[in-house]
Amino acid sequence: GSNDDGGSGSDEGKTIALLLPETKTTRYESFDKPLFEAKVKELCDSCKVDYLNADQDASKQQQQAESAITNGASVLVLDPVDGKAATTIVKSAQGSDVPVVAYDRFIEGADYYISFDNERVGQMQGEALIEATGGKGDILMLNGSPTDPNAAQFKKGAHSAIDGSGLNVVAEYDNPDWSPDNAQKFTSSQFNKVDPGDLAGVYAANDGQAGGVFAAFKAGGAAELPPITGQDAELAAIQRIVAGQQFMTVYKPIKAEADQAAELAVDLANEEKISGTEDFQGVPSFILDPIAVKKDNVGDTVVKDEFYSVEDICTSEYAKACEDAGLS
Amino acid sequence: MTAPVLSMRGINKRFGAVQALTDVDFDVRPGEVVALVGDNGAGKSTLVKIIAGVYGADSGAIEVEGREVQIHGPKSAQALGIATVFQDLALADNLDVVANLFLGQEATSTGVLDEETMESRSWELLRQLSAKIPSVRIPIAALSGGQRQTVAIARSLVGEPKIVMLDEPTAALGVAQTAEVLNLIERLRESGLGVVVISHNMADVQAVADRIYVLRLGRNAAEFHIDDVTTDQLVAAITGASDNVVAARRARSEGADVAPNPQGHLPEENA
Amino acid sequence: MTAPVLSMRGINKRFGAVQALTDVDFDVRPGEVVALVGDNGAGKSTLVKIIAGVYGADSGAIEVEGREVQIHGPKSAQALGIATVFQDLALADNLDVVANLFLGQEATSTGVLDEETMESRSWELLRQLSAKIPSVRIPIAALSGGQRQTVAIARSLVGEPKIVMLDEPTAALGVAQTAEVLNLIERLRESGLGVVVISHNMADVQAVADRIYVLRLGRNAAEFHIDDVTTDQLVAAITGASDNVVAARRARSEGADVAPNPQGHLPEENA
Amino acid sequence: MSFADRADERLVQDTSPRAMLSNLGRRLRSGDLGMIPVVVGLVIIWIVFYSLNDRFLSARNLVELSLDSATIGMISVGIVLVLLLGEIDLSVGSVSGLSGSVLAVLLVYQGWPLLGSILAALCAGLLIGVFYGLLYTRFGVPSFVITLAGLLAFLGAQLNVLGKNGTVNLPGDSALIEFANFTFLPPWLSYVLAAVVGTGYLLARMRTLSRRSAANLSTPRLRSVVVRAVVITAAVAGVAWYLNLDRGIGAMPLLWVGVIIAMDFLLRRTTWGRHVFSVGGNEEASRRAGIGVDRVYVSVFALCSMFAALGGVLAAGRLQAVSQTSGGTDTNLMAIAAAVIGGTSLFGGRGSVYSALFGMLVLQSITSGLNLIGVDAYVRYMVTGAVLLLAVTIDSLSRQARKSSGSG
Amino acid sequence: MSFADRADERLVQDTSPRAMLSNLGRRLRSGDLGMIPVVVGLVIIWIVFYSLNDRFLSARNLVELSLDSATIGMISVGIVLVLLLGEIDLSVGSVSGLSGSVLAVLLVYQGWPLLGSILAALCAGLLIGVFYGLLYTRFGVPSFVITLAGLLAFLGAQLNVLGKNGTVNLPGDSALIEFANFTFLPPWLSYVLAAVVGTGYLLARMRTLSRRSAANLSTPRLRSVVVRAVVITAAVAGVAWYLNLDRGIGAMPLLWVGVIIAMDFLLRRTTWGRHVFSVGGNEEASRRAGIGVDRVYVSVFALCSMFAALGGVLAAGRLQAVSQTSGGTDTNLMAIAAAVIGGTSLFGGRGSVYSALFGMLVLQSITSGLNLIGVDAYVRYMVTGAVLLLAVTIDSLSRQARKSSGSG
Ligand SMILES: Nc1ncnc2c1ncn2[C@@H]1O[C@H](COP(=O)(O)OP(=O)(O)OP(=O)(O)O)[C@@H](O)[C@H]1O
Ligand SMILES: Nc1ncnc2c1ncn2[C@@H]1O[C@H](COP(=O)(O)OP(=O)(O)OP(=O)(O)O)[C@@H](O)[C@H]1O
Ligand SMILES: [Mg+2]
Ligand SMILES: [Mg+2]
Repeated sequence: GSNDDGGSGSDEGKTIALLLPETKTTRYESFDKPLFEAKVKELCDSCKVDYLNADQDASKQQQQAESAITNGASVLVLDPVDGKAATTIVKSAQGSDVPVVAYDRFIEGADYYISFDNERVGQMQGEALIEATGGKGDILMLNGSPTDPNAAQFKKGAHSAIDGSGLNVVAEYDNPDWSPDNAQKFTSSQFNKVDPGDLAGVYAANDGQAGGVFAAFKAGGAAELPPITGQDAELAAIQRIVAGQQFMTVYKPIKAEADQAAELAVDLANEEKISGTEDFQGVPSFILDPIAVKKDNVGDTVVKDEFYSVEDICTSEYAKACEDAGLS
Repeated sequence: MTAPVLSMRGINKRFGAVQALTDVDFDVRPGEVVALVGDNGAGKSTLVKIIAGVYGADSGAIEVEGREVQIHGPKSAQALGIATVFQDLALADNLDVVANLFLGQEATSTGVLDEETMESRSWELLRQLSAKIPSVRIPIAALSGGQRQTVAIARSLVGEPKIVMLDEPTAALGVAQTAEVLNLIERLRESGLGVVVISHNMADVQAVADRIYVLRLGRNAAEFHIDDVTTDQLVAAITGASDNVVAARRARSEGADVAPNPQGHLPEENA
Repeated sequence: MTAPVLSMRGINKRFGAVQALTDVDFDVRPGEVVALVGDNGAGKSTLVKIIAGVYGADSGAIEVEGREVQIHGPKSAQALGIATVFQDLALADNLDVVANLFLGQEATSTGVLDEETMESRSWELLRQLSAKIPSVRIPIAALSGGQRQTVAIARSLVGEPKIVMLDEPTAALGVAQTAEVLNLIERLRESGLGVVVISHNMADVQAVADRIYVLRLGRNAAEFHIDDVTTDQLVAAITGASDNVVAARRARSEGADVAPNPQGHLPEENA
Repeated sequence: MSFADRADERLVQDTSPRAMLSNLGRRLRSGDLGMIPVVVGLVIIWIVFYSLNDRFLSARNLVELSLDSATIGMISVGIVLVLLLGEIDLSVGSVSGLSGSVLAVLLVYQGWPLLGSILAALCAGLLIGVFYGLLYTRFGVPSFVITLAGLLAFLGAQLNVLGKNGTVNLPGDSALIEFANFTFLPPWLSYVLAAVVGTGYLLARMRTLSRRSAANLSTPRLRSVVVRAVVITAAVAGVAWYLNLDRGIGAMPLLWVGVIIAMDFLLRRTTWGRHVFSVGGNEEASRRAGIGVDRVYVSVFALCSMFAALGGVLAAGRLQAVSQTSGGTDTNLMAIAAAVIGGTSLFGGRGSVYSALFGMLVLQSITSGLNLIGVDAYVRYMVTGAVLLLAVTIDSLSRQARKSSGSG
Repeated sequence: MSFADRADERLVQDTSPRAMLSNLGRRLRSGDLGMIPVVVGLVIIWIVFYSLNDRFLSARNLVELSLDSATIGMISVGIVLVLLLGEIDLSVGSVSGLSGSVLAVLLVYQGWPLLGSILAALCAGLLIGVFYGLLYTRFGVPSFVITLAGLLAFLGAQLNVLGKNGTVNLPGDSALIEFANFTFLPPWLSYVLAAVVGTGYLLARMRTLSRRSAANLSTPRLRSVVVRAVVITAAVAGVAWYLNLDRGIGAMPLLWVGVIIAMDFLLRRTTWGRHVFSVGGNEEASRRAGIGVDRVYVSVFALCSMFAALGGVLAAGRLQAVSQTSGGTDTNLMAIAAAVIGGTSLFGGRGSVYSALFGMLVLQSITSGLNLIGVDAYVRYMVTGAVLLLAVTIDSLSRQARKSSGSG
């Protein structure tokens, strides 16, 4: 292998590569990366983190993994663009004696796996919607991009919850590029068929789309908003939740995930023994629980975790809503 | 008299609101040089382009060697043995002189372009026309106007046509090159080809043509045998009036009055 | 003798491996028609383009009205009062005749194009040149070769130049239009402009020029006053030999031998 | 007749109704039809979708269509301009996203007033365009490469401006949101608009008419001018009436159409516009004619980026938020495609700003129709491609006809 | 000398070493330099990245660079062909994705043999290209629109072929994976290759030389031919030596470079290639010269789509899987950008297939260098844009020089 620093027990100049999938949602650049880097720094002062982002392109990610190995990485922490296709990266890295930690999304054959389960996320969104609507009425479903393999997992999870319930899906849409504009256009065109007031709820796979759905309802002159789901706990979504414009979002306590990954990576780099894992499809794993954030638990989740400060959320626009929600 | 190698009857062509050709008739016999003259915009180039397959006629019949033909495009005109030098030259600016000369008729050996044969043959052709081209390996874009025209004319000598049409071939040529082209036209006639020449230079026309067609505003205005016509008659037929600016200039420069030809001498219309 | 309005000394221009102009000198005086003749590729158009600001000279000095000037581009040449009709016409094919005539010198009223004024002025200009253009509202692409050339010449009459350069202005023109352009050139001379004419037609040159420069292979080959020169001398200076193909053709057609001019009569080189 | 422009005897000048009819037939066959083929394509798309789902032509859906078209349609106006020069701008998406972000961040985080923020966003666009223009004219870098670099660089800038929290919600009571979503002409005003448009047309044509006859040029018949003015008024009033069944004519689409009409005027009736066409048709000829070619390039790139910025601002208002995905890859493709579908040539010198209008309507109609019908993602892609091709083929066939009859 | 092509006295013909040097200087200033400016840009990029991270020029990274460049680089070869005609293909990404999917589904789900699957994938590409060509030549639809429709339609087809399970992993022991990732020339063979290339060049030049002197045309000096052959051999051997420090010359990059050399030969030395250039330079003149213009278009579109398909197959092998993201939007942009960065004109008639080689290397070097340095996404976008612009500006400046000296 080319891992020329490998084999020594000291933590002198270890490099840990962090490979993230995309830049179009904020979590990766704003949270995963800084949190991971901070934790690594804390655990191992001389360790270096190589950060790479694949812009939602599987072959680019493969190149980046190769670059990281070239650059002497001792561990790859890999959040794959495409979990299935990333098995190649795993094999190639393992061929160079570099262990791979599957981060956030599952990769078959990875050395370790740390995540929230994608299907579980979809399921939680679906369940929240059932809860909010009482399990009956017409809903719209806006899924993620048809060209994003993970979107299919969210979709599958959501359907597993919704299909058995009494909810009736009037229209379903796989949104290219997860685009909020498309979400808005799709939703407003459905208003030709269904009166906005008659919709019991809207399943939106992520917060960006939830924003588009909200804009469509508002522009459509809806008197009352039905429950809208989301994912990622974007600041804009939290603000909407506080203001009662979005029902819920799925918050993955990224800090826990990133910290766990950093510990694991440093241990692996130092070739220490790992314990406390559970088995997930044959891979030793740390499975974390995502949290559904609704108006009543904003304070106990994202604020408590210092994901956002109250000042972040409660801009002048949302000050009143914050007060009502008991955020201060 | 031999049968015409090319014969056109009742050709009409309209562009938008402009009727460019109205009922035009036209014949060329083998071993004959036919001149086509007329004022600017008279329709000469349009007629040539119809024969060359660039435009389709709106109506009218074309016969080549006695058989009625449909000319579907430049390729089918070439298949009928018609070679054309267009007024707008139609050269590929980005290619060099050799490539343009042999465009569509490239010499190959074992499937690969035979550059050496083409290059030395190019020098021969160009020397025949006294071309003053420093190198045949520069793109056409870098040639002077006259050099381009020489290349376009040389193109028509590659291949073995039955009819050669030259649309204002000497417009941009120097005196020596013009003389060579006139020589060339005579050589073509001698080898039995039908030659069509368009020119605004009456001296050149009278020097090489056997027969002259005059087009005016898209119609056959007159047809002359070379022996039966004077320059003044020709000019009068082209401009449609005998007391024209050309005569006036000549009169002024000669310091004498030229007796105007009575217009009645000209055939009013051919159709 | 009046001072030259345009004077060039030691102009050199090289394109890649080709030395297009070598130490060329050139003068034009106000109220004078200077002809520039030479074989194809002799460098005439290159010289004109250098004056017009299209190319920069590699070396050499240009004076306009006695002041040494740097010509940085066509705009600066126009600012110096130089109007040019290029051999390649330089018209915008996608615009109509009116737009091309007034390109860069549009008439406006209250900030908006004054189409009516431009259109009626266009008809005037074109009629002056006996143009046979059916409509001024069709794109240039739809015009015949001669019609385009007329438009290009008419362009140079819009505005108030001090020097007008015409590069083969009559190449594609009919007999009547040619006569009108020659008349035009004489009118320009009478109004005191310096006029440069390039032509391959010796008759036209001799009809209007006061002085003739001959370029051969990019060098000054000879300079004549119109009264001191015969056609044969001119042709000999252009081709560089008195026993040339032009003389041969003339001899053949006249059925008589023309005594060749001894070449020694010509000034060998000007520089 | 002895008009100066009708003297040539080759001009076919029969003005009897029958001749005019046969002339129309000739024009149909020869393809000299301007925008008509695209409009025909649009009408066919509408009929097909209507037959699949009759809500497609409901007043409500048409209002939505007009609102959805206006944002990227605004960007497409700028694209038409660069295409007229034979250049391209691949970065309009990024520039619109960046401007939207500048707007949102200034407005929400910096507490700037709305107008100031909008101006700043537009200025950002303008500066970018000027920068492109200078790069192009000074260094001769192909615009494809310049704007490709811009696409990447300004996407980076957008991410940077948005900062770590990403998506920014505009204040819910912002006048921009109001304008982009809820401002519609009151019915009476829409009919006044129709009357104004008609009268304006009539007056303008009458002025031309009198000026032409003063200059001894042929004139169209007064009667036909009046008929046209009446038809235009009726058409606008009809559209207004139908849209008024729902919310009416939106302020944002009206701005868009207004900008198109204004740009069309600038292009066809001013010196600058004339120069845009001439530079696009033959740059060298324009340079030799003494036109400040560089200035034309810079002005057009600047306008294009500014329209992109304006589109970004409107899109922010319409979505009521700005995010990292604002102005994503689709935006570029849609904006360029609209211009090309509308018949503007990629090679410069031929086209009209109206292609932004009709091209965008074609694209949005396909999207909206497929949204209403509701199909699987893969079918959606395939049908979009096929319909797009069909719509443009109509236009191309008519152009083809023109070419083969030698009049193009 | 009395060579037929050296007779004109205006030709500057000084062959002394000093004159040749001053000639080089003149060529430098006048910009008549072919690929040299792009190569200079590439070298500068390499030096800068090397100074930032010395692993950038390690044998390992260069081997990776060669492997990474080959897949989209193959697609770019086809793009150069359509650009030479002044056309564009926006759908190469989708076509490559579709072909990859066809390959994967046939191989994995239908149990076809590898070769059969590859052939089927290439045929799919070929058919698409022929279809494009026929649409273009029969109906005159602009290629921008045809291939935009194709981009959408074949993305839909790709999703459909992959089915609801999405990503398909190729069998781990597949020869395709072996070829794309693990097949390298053994060191001795790479040196043999260098020798073969050098000798081949020498022989070809010698043949031309003897044919030229037989035709009484001027010839380059034998000595300079030999020197060049030696330099070429040494260069190839040097590259081989350095790459052999790591895994060596990969089979896939070798195929890529081989295809480029072959296409360059076809373009410059066959009738078909000549016609591609002439149609791209002046379609009307080519038509009038009797060239089967339609056939040229169809063949070029077909080749382009086939290269896209081949690129898709190689990408599948390299990624060892095919998914919905295969051939995503970036692929189109990268493939087209590589050709343009390499100096091929978007307006037809000017360019070389080598631009696919060098353009791709420029793009991949930027990507790879930034990967090694590791920066925030927004910085990465901005730096990529800036570096791209700088690399191309060098080329453009030299072209600019040529233009103003009047020799372009
Ligand atoms: N492609 C075209 N589209 C529209 N009108 C055209 C087209 N080609 C020619 N015309 C018109 O047809 C008429 C005849 O043109 P043509 O080129 O045949 O004239 P010509 O006799 O060759 O003139 P010249 O001596 O100037 O070359 C002109 O009035 C011209 O405007
Ligand atoms: N842009 C250019 N690039 C390279 N060479 C050029 C360029 N322009 C002209 N030349 C060369 O310079 C020489 C002179 O050309 P120029 O156009 O000045 O000739 P000319 O005297 O006008 O000829 P003609 O009578 O044919 O118009 C020619 O040999 C030509 O090949
Ligand atoms: Mg003509
Ligand atoms: Mg010239």
